[in-house]
Amino acid sequence: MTITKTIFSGFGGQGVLVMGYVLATSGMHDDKHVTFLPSYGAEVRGGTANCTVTVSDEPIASPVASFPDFAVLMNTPSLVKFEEGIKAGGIVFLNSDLVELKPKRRDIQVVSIPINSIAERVGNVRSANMVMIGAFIQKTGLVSLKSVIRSVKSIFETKGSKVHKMNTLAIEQGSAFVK
Amino acid sequence: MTITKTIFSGFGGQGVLVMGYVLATSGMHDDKHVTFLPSYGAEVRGGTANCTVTVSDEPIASPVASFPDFAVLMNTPSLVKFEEGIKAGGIVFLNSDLVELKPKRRDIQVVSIPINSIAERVGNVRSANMVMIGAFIQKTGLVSLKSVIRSVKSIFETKGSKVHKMNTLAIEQGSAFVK
Amino acid sequence: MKNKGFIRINEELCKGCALCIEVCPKGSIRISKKLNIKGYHPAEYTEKEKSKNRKCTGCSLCAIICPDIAIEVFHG
Amino acid sequence: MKNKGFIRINEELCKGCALCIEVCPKGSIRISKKLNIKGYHPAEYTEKEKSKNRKCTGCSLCAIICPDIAIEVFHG
Amino acid sequence: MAKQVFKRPEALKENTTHYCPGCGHGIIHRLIAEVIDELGIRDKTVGVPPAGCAVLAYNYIDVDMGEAPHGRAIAVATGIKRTRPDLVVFTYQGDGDIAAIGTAEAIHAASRGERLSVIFVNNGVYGMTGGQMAPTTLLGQTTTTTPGGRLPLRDGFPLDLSQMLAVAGGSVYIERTTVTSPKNIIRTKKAIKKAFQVQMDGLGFALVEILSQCPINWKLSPVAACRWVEEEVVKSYPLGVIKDAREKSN
Amino acid sequence: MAKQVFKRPEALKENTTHYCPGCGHGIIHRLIAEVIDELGIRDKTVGVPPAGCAVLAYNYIDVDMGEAPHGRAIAVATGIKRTRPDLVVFTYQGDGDIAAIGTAEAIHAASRGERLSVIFVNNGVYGMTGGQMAPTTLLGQTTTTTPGGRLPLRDGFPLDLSQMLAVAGGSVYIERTTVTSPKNIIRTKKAIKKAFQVQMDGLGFALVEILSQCPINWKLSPVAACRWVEEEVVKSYPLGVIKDAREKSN
Amino acid sequence: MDRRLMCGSHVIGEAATRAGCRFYAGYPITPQNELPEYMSKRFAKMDDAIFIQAESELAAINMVMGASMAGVRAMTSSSSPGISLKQEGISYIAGMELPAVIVNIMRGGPGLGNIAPSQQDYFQATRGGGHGGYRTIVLAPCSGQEMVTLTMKAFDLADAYRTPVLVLGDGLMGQMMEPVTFPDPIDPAATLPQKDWVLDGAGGRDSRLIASLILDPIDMEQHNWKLAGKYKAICESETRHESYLLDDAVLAVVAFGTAARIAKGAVNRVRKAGLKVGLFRPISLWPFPEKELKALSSTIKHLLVFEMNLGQMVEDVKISVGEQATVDFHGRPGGIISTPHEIAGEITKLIYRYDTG
Amino acid sequence: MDRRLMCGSHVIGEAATRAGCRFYAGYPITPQNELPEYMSKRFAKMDDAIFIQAESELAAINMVMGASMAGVRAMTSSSSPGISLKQEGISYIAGMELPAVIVNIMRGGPGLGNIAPSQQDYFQATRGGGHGGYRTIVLAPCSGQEMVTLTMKAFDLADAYRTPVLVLGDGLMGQMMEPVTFPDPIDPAATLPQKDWVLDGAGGRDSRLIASLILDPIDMEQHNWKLAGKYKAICESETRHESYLLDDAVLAVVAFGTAARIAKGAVNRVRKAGLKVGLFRPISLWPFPEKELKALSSTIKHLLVFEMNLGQMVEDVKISVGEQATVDFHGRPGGIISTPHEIAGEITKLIYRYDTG
Ligand SMILES: Cc1ncc(C[n+]2csc(CCOP(=O)(O)OP(=O)(O)O)c2C)c(N)n1
Ligand SMILES: Cc1ncc(C[n+]2csc(CCOP(=O)(O)OP(=O)(O)O)c2C)c(N)n1
Ligand code: SF4
Ligand code: SF4
Ligand code: SF4
Ligand code: SF4
Ligand code: SF4
Ligand code: SF4
Ligand SMILES: [Mg+2]
Ligand SMILES: [Mg+2]
Repeated sequence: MTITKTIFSGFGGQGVLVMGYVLATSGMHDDKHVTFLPSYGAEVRGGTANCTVTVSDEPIASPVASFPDFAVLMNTPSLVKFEEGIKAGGIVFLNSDLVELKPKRRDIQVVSIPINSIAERVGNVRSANMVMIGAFIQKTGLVSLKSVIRSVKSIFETKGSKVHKMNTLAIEQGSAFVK
Repeated sequence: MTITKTIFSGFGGQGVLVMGYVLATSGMHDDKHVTFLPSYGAEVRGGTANCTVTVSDEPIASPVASFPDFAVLMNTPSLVKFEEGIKAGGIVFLNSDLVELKPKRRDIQVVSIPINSIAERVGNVRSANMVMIGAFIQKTGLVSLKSVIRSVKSIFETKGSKVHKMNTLAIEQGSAFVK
Repeated sequence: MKNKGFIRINEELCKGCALCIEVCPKGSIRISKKLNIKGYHPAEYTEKEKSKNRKCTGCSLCAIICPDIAIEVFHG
Repeated sequence: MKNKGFIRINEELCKGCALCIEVCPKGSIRISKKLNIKGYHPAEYTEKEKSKNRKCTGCSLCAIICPDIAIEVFHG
Repeated sequence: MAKQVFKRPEALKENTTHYCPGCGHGIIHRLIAEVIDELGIRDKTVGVPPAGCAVLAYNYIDVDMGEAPHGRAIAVATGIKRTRPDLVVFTYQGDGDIAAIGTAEAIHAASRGERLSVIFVNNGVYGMTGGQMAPTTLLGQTTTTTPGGRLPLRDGFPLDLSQMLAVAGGSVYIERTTVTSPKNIIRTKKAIKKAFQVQMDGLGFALVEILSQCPINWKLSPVAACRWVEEEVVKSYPLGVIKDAREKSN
Repeated sequence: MAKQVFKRPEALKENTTHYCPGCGHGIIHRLIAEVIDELGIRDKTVGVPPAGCAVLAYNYIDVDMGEAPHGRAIAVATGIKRTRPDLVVFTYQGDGDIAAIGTAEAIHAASRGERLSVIFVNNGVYGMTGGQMAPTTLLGQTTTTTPGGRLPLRDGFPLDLSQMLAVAGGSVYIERTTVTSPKNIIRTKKAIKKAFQVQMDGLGFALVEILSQCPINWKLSPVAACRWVEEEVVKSYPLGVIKDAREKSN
Repeated sequence: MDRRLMCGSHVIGEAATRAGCRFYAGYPITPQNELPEYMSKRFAKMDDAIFIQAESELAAINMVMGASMAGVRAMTSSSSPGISLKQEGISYIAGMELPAVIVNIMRGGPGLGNIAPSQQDYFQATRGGGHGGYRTIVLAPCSGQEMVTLTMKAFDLADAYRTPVLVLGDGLMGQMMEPVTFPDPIDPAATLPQKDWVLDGAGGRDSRLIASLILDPIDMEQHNWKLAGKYKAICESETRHESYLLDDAVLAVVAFGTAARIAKGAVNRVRKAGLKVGLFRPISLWPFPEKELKALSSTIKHLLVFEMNLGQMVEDVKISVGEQATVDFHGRPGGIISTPHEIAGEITKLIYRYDTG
Repeated sequence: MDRRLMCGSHVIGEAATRAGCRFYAGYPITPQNELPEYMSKRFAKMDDAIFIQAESELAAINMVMGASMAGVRAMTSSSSPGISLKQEGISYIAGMELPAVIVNIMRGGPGLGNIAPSQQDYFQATRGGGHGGYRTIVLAPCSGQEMVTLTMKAFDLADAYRTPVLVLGDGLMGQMMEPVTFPDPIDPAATLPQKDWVLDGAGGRDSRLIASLILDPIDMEQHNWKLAGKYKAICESETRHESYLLDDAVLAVVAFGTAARIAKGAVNRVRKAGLKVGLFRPISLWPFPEKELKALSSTIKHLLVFEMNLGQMVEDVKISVGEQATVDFHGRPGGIISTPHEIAGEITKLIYRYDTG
């Protein structure tokens, strides 16, 4: 697979854009071609936030994903919105703590993870997105764990080593859950 | 001659545009094609005012006169500015009370009229332009005297009969001077 | 009982801003643990419409400040 | 004579606005009968530079108000 | 039987707003709708919404609405009102809309005494575009375009448009209020009603400036945002009637 | 030997102006040139002329000049001054330019406290375009677009921009003067000098509003036009210092 | 009928009034000040007509937007720089499908330029100087009498298609006086059909919305395709042009407005000299009479485009005729008004160059 | 070199700073708010750089005009409606021959429209949306890295030709993040040649004037011919385009910016299916690579123009190739971003229609 598209979606505040950013940065560190495209509905408030990340061995034509390979869905409305478009054979990552519905499609793989619970165990619900990224990387192997850790470190550079430790732990826990 | 162009030029305040307007309206009353084009340098103050009137038996292409048939020049700067362009064989009407220079060209006809003096005799320097129009019509026969009187009457309609009488007298005196 | 009131909160309209809670003189509203479909923890009325021990006076302060017109107030 | 002045008016700069005439406390300026090249009747100084009987004090009021900087003022 | 004492006004549609939790726009919409109901003018009111967070006001307030380009609401409203003086025309504008790009339109409509009711929602930032500095931003306030806080030398001083409009010969009624507490909300409603009444009485230009909370861009909880208005914002923008020339122009 | 006590300032070129007889623009040009001479700043002054009768000011005042679109002189000047704070930058603007189309630019520059000196020539009409109503036109005054005189209901009230600018936090010095008599002219010159000095001292926004005569469009003789300013115009636009915050901002 | 000698700006004002225009907002700018001045006087005498001298061109176009929302025939006017300032508003008016008439009496540019006649705003007018790919109908009269008919037509087209219509003149068109006659004025209240979309208070009906905001790309796309459909209909029905002495011509001058007038004089001149030359005058600049010009180029193989600019309409001519005819260009930018003599010279040069005399 | 993942708006901001831009004035509008925000932060840390959040787009472009007069590299940015408001200012800047860089991150229109990516302002950008028939150089990047090079190039071109240069992106270009690398920043004071026309106080020299008012038509015409000469030189030297898989192609897609990127994906797809199709990507939209496209059409007989609008660049393509090649058009107005799949479908349809497969 030379080109892979992933959609991240959830409520504003769930760190959805950060997840996408981490994936894209990690792809860059792995010397892949990457694009990151946020939904930029800033002129209208509310609704879900989402972004699309493309990781590819070749130059990327369109950063848009009509049929994503992977979908990381952090809440119920995201599932409703994106389920249909996922590529046959693709993988859905669900935050089972918040997504109440079950996917209807049978031609996609579903990975359910109690993200919030794990995050709380790690020490902070706010690292839910890091848990998810850990699981996502482990499952897809899309980018290297090393690059992910590096990306996360640089993103939260100003936040100090305590945050970094928690993030690393969250990624590991997420990863462990799907191992 | 089916198309005739006349330039009227002088200081602002000498009634130059009114002369042109009278000629154009008169041509209209005579069922000719006419255009009246003022110089509209309103964005910059000062200088001379002038306008170009075309009277024609056919539709008029350009209302501009590069080489006017007639030039009515009420002051010295006007002569300086327009002498060169006058058509060979054309006629220059000069207000000899104010134009101090003499035309240099020999291929044009010069009609000098002491406009201000005549106007003062009629009763008001302000009717100088009417004196000139009288002379101009008499000399050129470009439009009918009847139409000129009609035009002048309608232009000064609101000013009452006294003004109308003075204007008519001024036109007659101008006409008489060149008869 | 006279002069007593109660409120109804439309959970789906509510965005959990907590302004109603702040202004309620009787402490009759709190934030719920559940999430509504838009992802907010809505406000919930802590009293029972039918209960005689309601502290709610139906003063409408909560409704007046609710930016989402999620609160209806009743007397009686 | 001390404290006396005189002015020079540049006829070609002058537009005959008469503001100088209005402000001259000595009545030393008037509008000329001639026309300048721009068609204005310029202001003219009614006194002689060399005359001893000048009323002009060189107070410069005329120059101060002249919009066309057509007036120069001299003392002495 | 239980009697309903507070319900959604008729002139307000039953849609969920797109505003952030705790945002003042929702409260102000309701007040306008209540005033329209109480004055019984739904069938002759025309609103002009802004470009700003309230750009979709027409999804909520149930009257005829005509959208204006950013900052031009008052000009559009002038075109409507002058040709149809029987209508009641109001504009709804943010501080970016009326006090930045639309400054000239506001000042000249006030000077001409256009019979309009202007609802000016001052939240001290450009809400819709993501929290940039507005002309009304407080000194020291951090926004996405004033890193480290608004500095007077670099970014200028807070602009008090209402005071400027009060100078205009055609402005009749100008009041500043907030929607941070029930008491203030009730005051705001009265002010809005007055602003409509001034128009209906043909007196001239009327404006209510409402200091409103923008919790999301201020990065404060809604409750803290209200407090901040009451404690900080009012220092730069004191509440109260700024001009009332209703007698005079009568 | 006769000693010359009044002569053309050095910063004024020797051209004949294109202004009508008795027009105030010529006087004001001379005052600016005198101030530039006296402050010795010809080599660091940049002027921004308007679209208006003074559009050709660069033919007369002998400093670097950059032309602005109608109403935008202050914005252009802001671009110059901010990038070259060592320069002394002034704008020269008519009432149409600064108080109509350029209202927003004026108010926001004042609010930001841009270090500019603004010469605002208020002659109550659009001189250049032939005498249409300006925002500053007096009530009852006939212009080419107010047939029968300015009516407040149709045409609005006279706009007092200087008073509005005084509300702005960044305006430091605002004075209104005339050029209708030697005494007033001397006062105007002092005001202009102050406005330059405020900028050079880095204090903020300074503006001199000069009530100027436009004999041609008022259809009055120059002398009568000056009288009209002194007797009528000043009633709507009282002379004097409108704001002086030089101490405060020091 | 009564002939009156009037300048073009007054003619437009009177024609607009007679077409039922009841709202005018504008801002002075030379060479079209006579138009707002005329409107101020004309409307002062009418009970149901509003004149506003706006604080800026921006305010003026937006006031017109509002008046149009309220259902009234509305107009604004300006000259080149002022028209640039109206571009945002025109885009909104087009997007909201509101009728409006906008007059541009062009002057020399770019920038402040000068006040001499010019045709330098052809691109701006015909390509939509604003954002968003809308189109405006553009009518270019070349005489006082045509100003009467086209101004009145502009209001009808604006209403019929709910779209902004530009009347494009220049300083010469605006300032020149010619005798004109006017048809009787209409009474808009009695004559014009009711508009069922105006904002007049939601009495006994659902509330209405006039807006250009369409957040969903699918809806926005649909709206744009709808506009495209309208534009296609306009292109099919509303092209206007004049053919002058083209039947036997071997060369046609293509020109509009003032330039066309002068070109006609030139054609008359060279005809006298025996040259078979005619004039094709686009009257609607958008829609451009593309088909008509294309048809012409099957017989006339040489076109001379004459414009008072650096060459703008010449692109439309090229697109129209492809390689079916040679397209030469003669331009005068900046306000110098060519003489018929000058253009006759250009024509003659070409006739010899192509050896078609 | 250091690769950084940045959104397009930030890339433009950083590239401008490294190119020596020291003045930015702008006004917020989606989808380009990230650019003024970036500039505010970037310039806050520099001693010699000025960021002003202006009170309007009008004020912003005029502030840039002033900064440019003072000799500083200056930039403003906006999105479609805001760019419409800048048209008068751009015309002045062009008329006064001042350098300036203007960024338009296009959104859907007309009117308020939406904030989705769009290419609907092509006409406005390439034909000069303002009055007076000036031209602006228009550069259309299609990737983050190209935003670096073209933004920096824009400043060089602006200075070299003393003319406004537009960088034309869209919401997708502005919002999308890609890895980019930057060249070292220049020190404008040390690197850039002195400008001998700036306003900096007439010390030891005659006073200078920068103005666009040219009252005399003869002078105005001369000035316009001078501009025309400059524009001609630009057309000769500054066209930029990319050719992709054109050597053996029987059909070429012509597209710019985001559309070109998608078209490239489509070309790759159909190539895999064996179709001989390539891409011609204009990088400079004005000057349009007319000659290059014309040359291409001597061998490639079918062109498919793909734009995210109702068809604007297609006119330039037609003018370029005349009747040498068929020109088809596929457009998506309003913000829907086509997929490479969709464009591949269009290509395939055409290949079959023209039977050139
Ligand atoms: C001409 C133009 N410029 C900019 C914008 C972008 N824009 C939309 S709303 C807005 C400002 C919003 O701020 P404000 O008016 O204070 O309203 P708020 O969102 O804070 O309620 C801006 C700059 C636009 N739509 N049109
Ligand atoms: C955008 C634009 N609109 C209008 C004009 C025309 N115009 C030039 S000067 C002017 C007003 C002049 O009045 P004012 O500023 O009061 O100056 P004055 O001539 O009275 O000194 C106008 C409307 C213009 N040049 N540009
Ligand atoms: S009505 Fe009054 S007492 Fe009852 S819940 Fe609301 S605020 Fe509290
Ligand atoms: S005020 Fe309204 S929206 Fe806010 S928490 Fe209470 S009910 Fe919910
Ligand atoms: S200097 Fe004084 S006294 Fe002399 S002419 Fe002038 S005003 Fe009169
Ligand atoms: S003030 Fe000056 S311009 Fe006026 S009349 Fe006196 S000298 Fe002449
Ligand atoms: S951004 Fe601010 S003003 Fe806009 S909806 Fe959110 S809270 Fe309200
Ligand atoms: S029109 Fe008025 S302001 Fe302009 S030059 Fe003449 S007198 Fe002066
Ligand atoms: Mg706001
Ligand atoms: Mg004025």
